[in-house]
Order: sequence, then C-alpha cells, then structure tokens
Amino acid sequence: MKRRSFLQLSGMSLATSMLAGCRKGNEKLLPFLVPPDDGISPGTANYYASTCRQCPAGCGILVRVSEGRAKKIEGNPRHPLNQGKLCARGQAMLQELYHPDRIKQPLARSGPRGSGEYTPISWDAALQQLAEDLAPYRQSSSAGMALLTAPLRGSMATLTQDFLRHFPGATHLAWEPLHPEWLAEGMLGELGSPDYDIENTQYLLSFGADFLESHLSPVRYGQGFGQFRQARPTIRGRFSYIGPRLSMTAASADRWLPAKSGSEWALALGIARRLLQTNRQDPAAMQAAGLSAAEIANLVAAFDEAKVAEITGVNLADIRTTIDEAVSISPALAIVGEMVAWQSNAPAAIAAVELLNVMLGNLNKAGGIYYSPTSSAQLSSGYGDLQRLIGQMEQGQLQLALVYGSNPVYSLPPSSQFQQAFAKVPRIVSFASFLDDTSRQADLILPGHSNLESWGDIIPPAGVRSEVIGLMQPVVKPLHDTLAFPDLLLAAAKALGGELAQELPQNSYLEYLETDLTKRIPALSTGDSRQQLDRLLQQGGWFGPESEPARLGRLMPAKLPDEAEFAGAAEQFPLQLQIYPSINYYDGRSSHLPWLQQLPDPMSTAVWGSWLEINPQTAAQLGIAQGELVEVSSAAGSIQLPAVLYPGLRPEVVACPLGQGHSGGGRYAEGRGTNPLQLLAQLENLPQPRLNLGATRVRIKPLAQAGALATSGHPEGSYRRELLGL
Amino acid sequence: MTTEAKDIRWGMVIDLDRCTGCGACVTACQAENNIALTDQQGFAQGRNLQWLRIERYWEGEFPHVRARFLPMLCQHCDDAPCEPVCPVYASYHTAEGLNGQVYNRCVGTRYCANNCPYAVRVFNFTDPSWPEPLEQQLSPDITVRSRGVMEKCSFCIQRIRRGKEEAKLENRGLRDGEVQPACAQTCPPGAISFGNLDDPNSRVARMARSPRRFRLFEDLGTEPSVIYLKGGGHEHPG
Amino acid sequence: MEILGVFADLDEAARAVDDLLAIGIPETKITSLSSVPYPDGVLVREKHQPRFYLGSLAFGAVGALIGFSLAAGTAWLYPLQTGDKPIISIFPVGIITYELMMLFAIIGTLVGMFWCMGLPDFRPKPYAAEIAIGAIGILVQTEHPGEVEVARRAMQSSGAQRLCTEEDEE
Amino acid sequence: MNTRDKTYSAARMNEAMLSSMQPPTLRWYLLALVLGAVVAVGLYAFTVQLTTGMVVTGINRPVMWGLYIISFVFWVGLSHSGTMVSAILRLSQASWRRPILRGAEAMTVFSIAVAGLFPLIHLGRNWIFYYLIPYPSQYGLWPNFRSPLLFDMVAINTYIIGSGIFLYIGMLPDLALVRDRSTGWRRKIYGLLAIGWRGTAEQWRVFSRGSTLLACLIIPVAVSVHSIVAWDFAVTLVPGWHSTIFAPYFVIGAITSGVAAVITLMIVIRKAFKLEEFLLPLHFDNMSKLLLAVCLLWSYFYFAEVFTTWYGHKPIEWEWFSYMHDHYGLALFIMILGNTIVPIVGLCFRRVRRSTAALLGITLLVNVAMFIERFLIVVPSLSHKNIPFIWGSYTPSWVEMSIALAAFALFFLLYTLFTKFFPILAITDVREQEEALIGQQQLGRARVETLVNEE
Repeated sequence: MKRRSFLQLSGMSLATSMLAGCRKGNEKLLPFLVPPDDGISPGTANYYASTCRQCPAGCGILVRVSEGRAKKIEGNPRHPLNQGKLCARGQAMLQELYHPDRIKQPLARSGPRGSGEYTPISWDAALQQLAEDLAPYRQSSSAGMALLTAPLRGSMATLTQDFLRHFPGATHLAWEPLHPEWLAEGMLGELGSPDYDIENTQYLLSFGADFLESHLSPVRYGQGFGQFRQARPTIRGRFSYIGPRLSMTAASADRWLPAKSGSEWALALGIARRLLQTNRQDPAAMQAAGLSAAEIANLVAAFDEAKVAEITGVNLADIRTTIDEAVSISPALAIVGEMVAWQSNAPAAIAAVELLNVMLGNLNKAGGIYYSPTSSAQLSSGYGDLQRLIGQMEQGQLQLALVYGSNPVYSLPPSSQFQQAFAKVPRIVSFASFLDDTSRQADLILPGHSNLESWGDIIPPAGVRSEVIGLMQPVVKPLHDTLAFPDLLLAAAKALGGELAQELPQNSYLEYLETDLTKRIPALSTGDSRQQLDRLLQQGGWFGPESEPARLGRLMPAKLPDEAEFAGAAEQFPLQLQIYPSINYYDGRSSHLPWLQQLPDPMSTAVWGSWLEINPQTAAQLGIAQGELVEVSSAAGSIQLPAVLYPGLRPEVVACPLGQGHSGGGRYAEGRGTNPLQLLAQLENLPQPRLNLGATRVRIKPLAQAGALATSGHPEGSYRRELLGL
Repeated sequence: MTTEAKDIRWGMVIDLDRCTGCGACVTACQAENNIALTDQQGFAQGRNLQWLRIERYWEGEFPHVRARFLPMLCQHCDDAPCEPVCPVYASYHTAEGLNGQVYNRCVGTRYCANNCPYAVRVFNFTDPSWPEPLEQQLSPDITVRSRGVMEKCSFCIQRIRRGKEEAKLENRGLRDGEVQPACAQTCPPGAISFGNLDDPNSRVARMARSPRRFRLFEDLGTEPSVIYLKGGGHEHPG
Repeated sequence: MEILGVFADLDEAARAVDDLLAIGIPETKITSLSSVPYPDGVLVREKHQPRFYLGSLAFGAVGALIGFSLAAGTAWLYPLQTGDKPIISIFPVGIITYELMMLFAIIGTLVGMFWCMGLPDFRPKPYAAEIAIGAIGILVQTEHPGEVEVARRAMQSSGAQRLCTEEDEE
Repeated sequence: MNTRDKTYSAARMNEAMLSSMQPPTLRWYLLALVLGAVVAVGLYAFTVQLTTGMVVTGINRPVMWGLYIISFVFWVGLSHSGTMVSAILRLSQASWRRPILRGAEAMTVFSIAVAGLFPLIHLGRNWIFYYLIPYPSQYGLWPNFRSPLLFDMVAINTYIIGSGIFLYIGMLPDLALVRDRSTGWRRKIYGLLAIGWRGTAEQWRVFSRGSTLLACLIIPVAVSVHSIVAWDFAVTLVPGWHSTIFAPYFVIGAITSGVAAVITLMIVIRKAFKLEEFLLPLHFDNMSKLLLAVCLLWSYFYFAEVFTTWYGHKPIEWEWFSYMHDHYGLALFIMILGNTIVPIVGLCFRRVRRSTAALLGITLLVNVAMFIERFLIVVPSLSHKNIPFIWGSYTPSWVEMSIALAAFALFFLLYTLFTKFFPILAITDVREQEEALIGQQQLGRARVETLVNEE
C-alpha cells in the first residue's frame, strides 16, 4: 500500500510533464502485395448455404466461414421452411465439425467388443475389408446382411436402393425412435406430410403435440407461432394445450388442460359433439370425406362436457371454456402429437383428433392443415420391421450389420432385446463419426464426414407446401481423414465390380447427386446444369412452386379409442412414466455437443445431466426434495435420477427427458445422466408395435442423497416472479 | 429508412407473447461471442458464463400452473448502475447508448456485477479453454476473455460495426433491421427485435409504443434500452 | 556554541535557570532538555508561538488543489460517460478533494513540526544520556565564548552534576 | 520525595515499561514461527488463486463479493479505534489514555495495512492492480474517480499515511529514550529513527501542540474512511445495502470493534509483558465504559436499520431480510449476543469492567460478532438480490479462509515484532503523568494535582 501511494505521488508529479508528450501518430496499413490463397482474405467472412441435419426437419442454414474455418451457423433467410431462423440444435452443429473426439481415420477393432480399443488403418485397407465383407452377399438371396440407417430421403435413398438392389437378401432397416411413423396410422395418414398453418389460424389446440420443441418441424412451427400470436394487428391467436405434462410448448399456451395420459382424445370428441349440436361443422368437408353427421353424432353422443372432464381428469369449467372457444373461434386448428401417439390407444386417438380437423373443415385451408404428397423416394421402416430384424439377429441369421447415421444400441430400450441380439452379429461395420454406443460394438469403423463437410440433399418431411430440396455442400475442407458414407458405397461398388460397378459408375457422391438432382429438378436439365446447380447451392436448395394439395378420399368412420394401457401392474408401480424428447438432444443424437449440454432445459433449467420430474405434491408424499437422488423402477429395470420438483405435471405422472446416458459419443456425452429407455417396458398385443414412450408404469423411492443436478434457475427464486412485476 | 449515426440509440424489444423459451438465442449468443464453456459444477456454483439466459418462472400450483419465460440479457441501461462504480472505466457508456465493456481494462473488482440489478454480468473465474480443435470455432471478430475479467452482452457490437462499415462503403446510413444481434437473428418466433429507438419510424420504436410495453425494475430508474412486451391472455389465476 | 548542564532534579534546574537569568543571560538563549514535557514556565518560558500550523494550511491547500485536479481535471480532459453521472460530479470531486486535502494537511503538519523543532538534525550536540532517566538539562546557546564560561560557572554553582559542550559529544 | 528517589523512579519506570523490548525468549520465537507459518499458508493460498483464477474461491453469481471484502471491512473497522480513540482522548484531555495510546495507535497502523491488502487480493486480475492508481499512462486514461472504490483507495491511503505519522510522531521522544539506553548498531538505528530529538523546551511545545493538531486532523479522516467503506455498499442498488444509515452505522460498528480490540490487546500486552503496574483497573474500567457506550450506539443503529426494513416490508428488501433470518439464524443470534446483549448487560457491572478475564471474553465476543455482522451485511443481500431466478448462496473456500486467517496471523506477527522493537507503552506520556502526580499539593483535606492541564 505504501508503494501504491508512492506511485500515486510520483504519478502526479509526472503528470504535467507527460501530458505535453501525448500525441497521436498516424499509422499506415500496408495493402497486400501478394493476395492470399484459396480466396481467403483475412477478416472477411463468406457465407455458404447448406442444410441442417440435427433433426429430420431439414432447415436451411448459412455457415459463416472466416479464414477457411466455419465460425457460425445461422438460418438461411431464403429457405422457405425456416426463413432465416434456426434452433439451438442447428447452431450447435458447428461443434460436431470441431468436436475433439471425432474419429479421425478408419479403425479396426483390436480389443474385445465394447472395449473401445481400435487400431487406425489406412483407407485402402479399410475399403478392401469392406469389399470383402460385402462380397459374399452380392447377388445372394441369403438374409445374412442388414443395413441399419435412419429413414432416408432424396438421393441418399435412391443411392442406397441402387446399391442394395444387388444384395437381394439384404435387409434395410431405416428406423429412428422419433420418426413420426404414427402419422400414417390415423385417418389421414395416406395424405402425406402435414403443414399446419399456425400463423393464419385463430384458435390452436394441441393434443400432446410439442410442436415448438420436437414435433415435425419445430423452427417452422415456432416461427408460425410467433406470427399466430402477434403478427396480425387485431388478432391474437389463442392456444390451448391438452396433455399430462406442461411441456415447453404447453407453457406457451393460454390454457393447459392437464389430462390423464392417453385421454386427450376425449376432448376432441367433446368438441365434435358440440360442433354437431350447434351445427357449426363443415358439411362440405365431411361429405368429401364420406362422413355422415348422424353417424358421428351417434358416436360422440356420450361425450358431453361432464364425460370429457371425467375421462380426462380436467376440471369441468376448463373443459367447457375450451369447447366453447373451439367451436366459436374460427379458424380453429387441432394438432395431434407424440404424447397421444405414444399411448397404447394411439391410432384411434389420433383419428379422433383428425376427425375433429375434418369436421372443422381444416384440410387445405388457410389456418388449417395443408397436406402435400411427397413425390420423392423415402425409405423408412416401422418398429415392426425392427422387431423382425431383432428376431433374425437373435436366431443368428445375421452375419453382417452395416450401421450408418443411427445409434440403435442407445435409442432402443433393453426390453426390446436389441442390444443382446446385436451382440450376436459376428461382423459389424459402422460409418459413424463418433465412438457412440453402437459404433463401440463395431469391428470396423469407416468414419464419415461431418455434416458441414458433406454433400447431400435434404427434403423436409413436413412444414412445406411446395416441393423443397435443401442442398448440403461442404463449407470447409474435411478436417480429418474421413470419407462420406455415399462415397464409400460408390467406392465399394467399384471394388466389387461387375454389374454393380456398371450401374453406379459415378466417381463421387457429388456426381451421383448431380445426376439424381437433374432427374428431380426441372431447372437443372435446361441450360448449363453446372451453373444452375451452383445457383441452387448458393440459395441453399431448390424451392419449387406450391404443389397441388392432396385430395381427401373416403375415410373410414372413426371408432372410439380404448382406455390407455400401461406396462406394469398398477399396484406395484403406482406412477406413470412419460419419456419425452429433449429439446436440446432430440433423441440423444446431439448430447455430445457441449453448447447443448450447457443450454438449460427450458422447463427444468437443468444442464449437463438428466433428471426425473415429479409433481411437488407427489414428491411431498414420498419425502423427496429438489435435487435428491431417487430410484425409479419399472417392470423392465431400475435407474437412479435426481429429482426435479415440477409443478406442471399430473401427480400420477413422472417425466424424464430422452437423450442422456450414453456409453459413448465423446467426452461430453459419455457417462452423463441416465438413459430412461432402460425403464421402458413393452406393451403386449398391440396392433401397431411401437416405442410407447408414455406407457410404462414405475415406482420411485427416495435414496436420501443428493444427485448430480445443476440448474440455471434457483428452485425457490423460480416461484418469485412477482418480485419482477412479471 | 436511413438514419445518421449521430441519431442512433440502440434498443431491443422482446415480445414475451412470442417467446417460447426454446433457447435458440442462448446458443446463438454463445456461438457469436466466443463465450466459454461452463461445466456442470460451474453451473451448480453459479458460474455460468452465458450472456443471455432464459429465466423460467413458475406461477401457481397444479392444476392451475403456468410457466413464464423471460429472456434476460444486459439491459443497456441509460443510467447504468454498473458504469460509475467501475474504478478503471472498464464499463462505460457509448454515444449510441450501449453499455460498453473494455475487457483489457477490467481488473475484476466485480463491483459492476454486484450493482447490476439484472444480474447479467458474468465473471471469468478461470481461463477459458477449448479442447482441440474446438477452438477453431472461435470467431475472429471477438477477443477471448481471460480469467479475472467481467463480460456481458454487447448487443453484438461486432455486428453493429460491420453493418456501419458496409453502410459507409455504400455511402448511406444504416437501414432499419440491417443490424441484428445473433439472438434476434435466430429467434424462431421472432420475439426479439433490434434497432434504433431514436428513429421514430423504426420497428423497435413502433413496437416500443405498444400498450403492452414494460421495462424491468422501472422503479430503480436505470432506464433500460431493452423493452419487454407483456405476454397476454393468461387467464389462469396465479 | 552550546553548553549543557545536567541537573538531577527539577528544582535544581529551575534554580540554575534563575541564576543564569540573574547573571544576564537572556531567556531566549536558555532552554531545557528533558525526557518529559513540563508546562510553560516550569523551567523556561515560551519565547514565541510555534507556527507549524502554517505548514498544515499550505499543504492542505495544495492537497485540495491536487485532489480537485485529479478528480475533476482528469475527468474533464478525458471525458467518459458512465451511467447518467455528470463528467465532473460534485460528490466524488468533493470526496477526493477532501481526502487529499487531509492527507496533505497531515503531511504538512509533520513537515511544519519538524521545521519548528529543527529536526531532523544529526549534527553532534551537547546531550546527556541521564536525561532519559529523569535528569534535566539546561542548555545555554550563545555565540560568545565568554558567555559560555560565565554560564558554565553559574551552572556549576547551581549544582550541575556535569557540564558538556559539543566537543564532548564527539 | 527526594531527588535520588525520583531519578531512580524514572529509570525504574523506563526499565519496566521497556520490558517488552528485552531479548526475545524461546516462547516468543515459537509464537513468531507459528504466526509466520500461518502467513505462509495464506501466501500459498494466494499463489494458488493467482495462478488458477477466482475459481478457487466460493465467489459466484450473484455473490460476487465474499470473505475478502468482509475481511476488508472488518480490518478497516478494527483500525478505527486506535488512532481515533487516542485522538479523541487526547482532545478530551483524558489522562487515563496514556498507557493505552501506543498500543492502540500501533493496532491502527497494522490493521489498516492488513485491510489494504484485501482489495488487492480480491481483484480478479491482481497483477494489474495499478490500473486503480492515478498516473499518466500511454492509454491516456485515468481511473474513474466517480467510483467509490477510488474514494476508498484514496481514503485508505490517507488513513495509512496519517495514522503512520500519528504513531511515529507520538513515539519520537520514546525513540530518543530508547536511543539513549542502547548501544552499538541499535543506537545507530534508534538514533536515525529519533532524528536528533533532544527534548528541548521548544521541541516539547511543538510536539504537544502538533500532536493535538494531528489528532484534530486524523479524526475526520477516520470518520471519512469508514463512511466511504460504507458507501461502497450504500451507493449501490443492492437491496439491503442501499441505505442512508450505512455510513454512521459503519463508523459506529468500526469504533465498537476497535475499542473492543484495544481492550483485548491491552489485556494481552499487560499479561505478556507484566505491565500490571501501568495498565490499571481504572484504564480497563474507562475503556469498558467507552465500549458500553459504543455498543449501545451500535445497537441503536442496528435497530433503526432493521426496524425500518421490517416495517417498510418492501418486497425485495423483505426477501434478503427473511433469507438472512431463515438461513443465518445462528449467526444472527451470535451477532446480537456479542454486540448487544453481553456487552451491554455485562459492562454495566463495575466488577466485570475491572476483571481482565471477563473483559477478554466480552471483547473477543464483540469482535467475533462484528465479523459476523460484516458477513451478514455482505452475503445475504447479494445472495437474494433483485433477480430471483439467479438467487444463490455463498460458502468461502479453503483459499479464502486461509487468506483470512493469514491476515490475522500477519497482524499479530507485525504487532509482536513491533512490541519487540518499539516501546509499546507511551513512556514519556506515562511519566509525564507520574510527574504530575508528584506535583500534587495538599488542598484542604485532599491532595489535588497542580499540573493537570495539557495543551
């Protein structure tokens, strides 16, 4: 301190002498004598258009590239789906490119399976091995080989088909856990993919559809929602949500109707009844669908307000108001989503909501639903196909499994027996970029490019009314010694030779893509196709004219859904578990990205882990405090999770996000949190086998110790909004 | 619509009726501004570095329960409590109404953070690190802050600068909406708008005249440049 | 030239002062050395009011000026807006001015006191260590060697235990 | 009393009062070693903080200030009584101050020096602390004098320099005395320190008048220093801090803790150097009365502060208030016990005021309570400030605790060294009073002092 005062004094005496000496000198900047290579100029950023692959929605992105490195991902304003907007997952795709734990070269297994011990090998050796693995199944009808992928669309689908045509016995399983295969099970499934015209509707009813988080195309619907609320000068859209859990989407609603799991459909029938009573149904639409008002009136006759309140467990006043609003405000739109679809009574429940939409005359109408048939090839499999494959593996019929873009070891519950069966496959080849749960089991890993290094075309499965082909292009040079999966297929075709090589003569996927796109995009076949493609790449894809809406055929008359069933005995397991897709990790594919790990969950505000949501009343009965570790058990298994007291949940329901608890996937994902799929018990005798993420009964037991829970919000402070005047 | 630079007073309008709480803005901000990673322990200890956070408030009890989201970032107060308490001018007010933070100057008294009623200033408790090659994502436009330095939302000052430079090259003023911070740019429901509050015709100025407008802690007299629009239609009693 | 007589007792010392005055040595040339202070007139009388407070005032004024120019001047030279505070704000300027004024006034008091006490002074001077244990010294300061001799004799006769001059201190 | 006796008495008194400066014993070395070791641990902890960052502390958002600032306020407070008590007592001509003042003034200098370290330790980037110092730099930027931290820096500098000068000037005759008694190199050093003091009548006159003037100057500085420390808090918008009562409340709190610390040190010094002859029950009695008075004042201020908060019931203020009561109930109880109940009740009794054992207990309790008071000022308000979503709490880490503890050790080490090298009692002041007692006269039936007035 003495020194300080000394400096102070000497500083003051120096002040006068120095002040005179302060002059600003002129500085000159030297221009470049030799311009830098590669068109890179320091300090100048370029934007490259591409397409997001973090969820199936397929939003258009712009990647800011500076000094040869991708720096930031933004939404592509010219893309009709997301119009310049992008969610957190999309932006975090950047970290996939630069992830420190990416697989940097081909690997051959050197230790026991699952040990993660691999030896790097050269691409020549790797390709040779792949060709050797594939060779026995060529032109053979023996069912020894399977390709496991996510659902494929566009030229990836055609390429895979072209390739696998030469392996007649091979199974292609294109499955992922959150793929909305259930959309096809309702009344309107045949119509194709829906685009909900949220922005133009006035009353929105969500039946367990978390369209702002994970349902179909969250960015598209998020954008529509903003306009629905406040873009029209005198109209503010009103929104009610029915479902057992107050999800982020439900939190944005004006009214949340906390219905029992699997009972939401009753409200749809209640509204249908009132529509008919007040004669506000759309007779033309009903007639077009071949629905008779009398028949339906008969079907829904019992569903007066009291009955609806009884079935759903929601108080009568709220049910009454909601029904009043739904029949009096027009246009009113009903969206049905996963929380309904993941119950045992799903097909009929979905049909009930679709019936409501038909009666409201919502098809192909502003403020309603536009269905546009997808003309492009789509490869997807159902859960039933998966079960058949598991059976084959169990019996040892499968000799070779190729896994690309899919992580079934993680995303299937142990009760499906997949993990056990998969271990019986003698040869597993993975095309993953990370040592994730599935690729850890692989014998050979041929690492693919990251999305920002790849070519491709992405066709949005929902949310657009015109034909849209989003294009992916590499925005940076590949960081590591990797090869894209489609390039590998072409290379394998070359190596295998014969007819296969003749049919797939392209030297690279880019060539294949160009050829394939030329078939589908009329503009490319006129003039200089290369120039045209460049133009499309610049704008992010091909955005076709609005397509002719699909016409509704005759519908089967709806039938009443049964009561929802749950796996496990009610006496033994008094609570119902709702597993929901995390907004940050979707189905778990993004949990290796640190930006998403540290993005607080919107509702629980938890970061870097998983948790179990419990209604505070239930927690008080069981003596569970916030952050305390609890043991959750079901008929299928038992896991431990920290508790989050969650007032927006029915007391008999507990909820857990999907996406954590990986046994691989790099330093940020591995061993973090718990995978709730371990609890999922299988429902027997369902007409449509599916992952019923909301149909398992559990019991919970406090363990009287603190769990690893970190929340960004203070648990008590979170209830004190009045201090902000909010 | 163009304005001269001397008339600029940057402001933001956040429509809470549009905000869905999705967190896209949080990640956009983190990506744009080279914000360091915070591990689970860091979060548990309250050392989260995010400049923008979504606050979630619960209201009421089951079944009449609601959750409200409040995106919280530096409010760029006109009468900012953080500024005069800084002994070294690390925190100061720019001519365009921004709350500047000079990282080089900051000695880490953390006084500004205490005096910020919005608690939006974050402190670098340790040197940031990105395992290789994750550091390649860092934007060259922004410095990486070392330990001991206070940081906070800058309204994406680098984007404002870039916008101005481009406008200057084209010999014109800035257009309304030309400059957007990363959060506003990405926000799917379009809850965040940014612009010049001094231009009465700008989008933010028009929105700021909404009857739904309010500012946080108006009674403290901090005169924030972030204006919120109330979320409507909440008929459930708290 | 100074001559010091060491007396064991206060009363003897007082008597010696009287004797010295009696033989015509003016009081201005006589002072006492003691290890405790005595009120004015117990041994010698105060000659003139010490003016050290002038140092406090002068330094205080300089300090106030420095404080003001630091707080107001640097803010004015390098104006940076913080909060809605004026560039030159009354309260902070006042506080800094006040603190530096007080700091300099205290330093000024020290300087003034040293000036009036003739300190620091490391030149050899007549002094006796006994003073520390309660003896009283009577010091005659004069330029005339004759007066020294007169004083020496006077003090000896008044009962001085010991007499010394500068030379003895070497 | 004859001359012999008097000379003898002065010599004996010198001897007795300088007993602390005798060659150190093994126990002293041991004590110094232990204190030094604690300081070394603190230095190590600081090195850890310096090399890894503030992550090793318990600081977080929203509690950005922790044990360092608490310690800072505590030590600044402690520094308050020394010089201030000494100066007030000098101005009020309380003769009983004489044996106390040196110990008190030394305490001031060392505690303010220790206090001054904390803002530097507290900085996130300690290595550029000089940005706070006004000096012309190549940045063309001066510090922001509008920041209370700058007021703080200037005021604390003033106080350190001022109280250092006050201590030194007061010690000047004693240094000459020590010089006269010592030989060899010690004589040279003390000779240098005594700068040629001979004790001429003019020097004594300037000395006593100058000391009085210094006392006049130092009191307003002391008041301003702790007011400014209070304004560090009071000028903010933090609920619970933004209070006009803070400046006087802090000053009184500072004097309370300072007076208590002076009594504690008196008891320790008296015991350690066997100074029972000079530090009489009267001194303890008088100091205790002073402590009683300031404890009453402190309690009044505290009551006024919490009462208005309680009655106003402003939501956000009520928030930290109830948080403090819910989470720091025990600490709050100890604080009230130590600052109000025990001293006010206890010190009403003459027997307590004159019992060193009881006083030691009470004064230590007062300072423990004062430390807690500072904790309760800094932490609960920050933990529950305006934004409820990021409410938090604070627990100091081992680094902070080691450094806080090392500060105590450093203070005691400095003090111990001081007592070894400098007279811990104001010898000439005490002897002056003895002389005055000698000069008593029989007046009627009583003996009255003839020489009582001081400048």
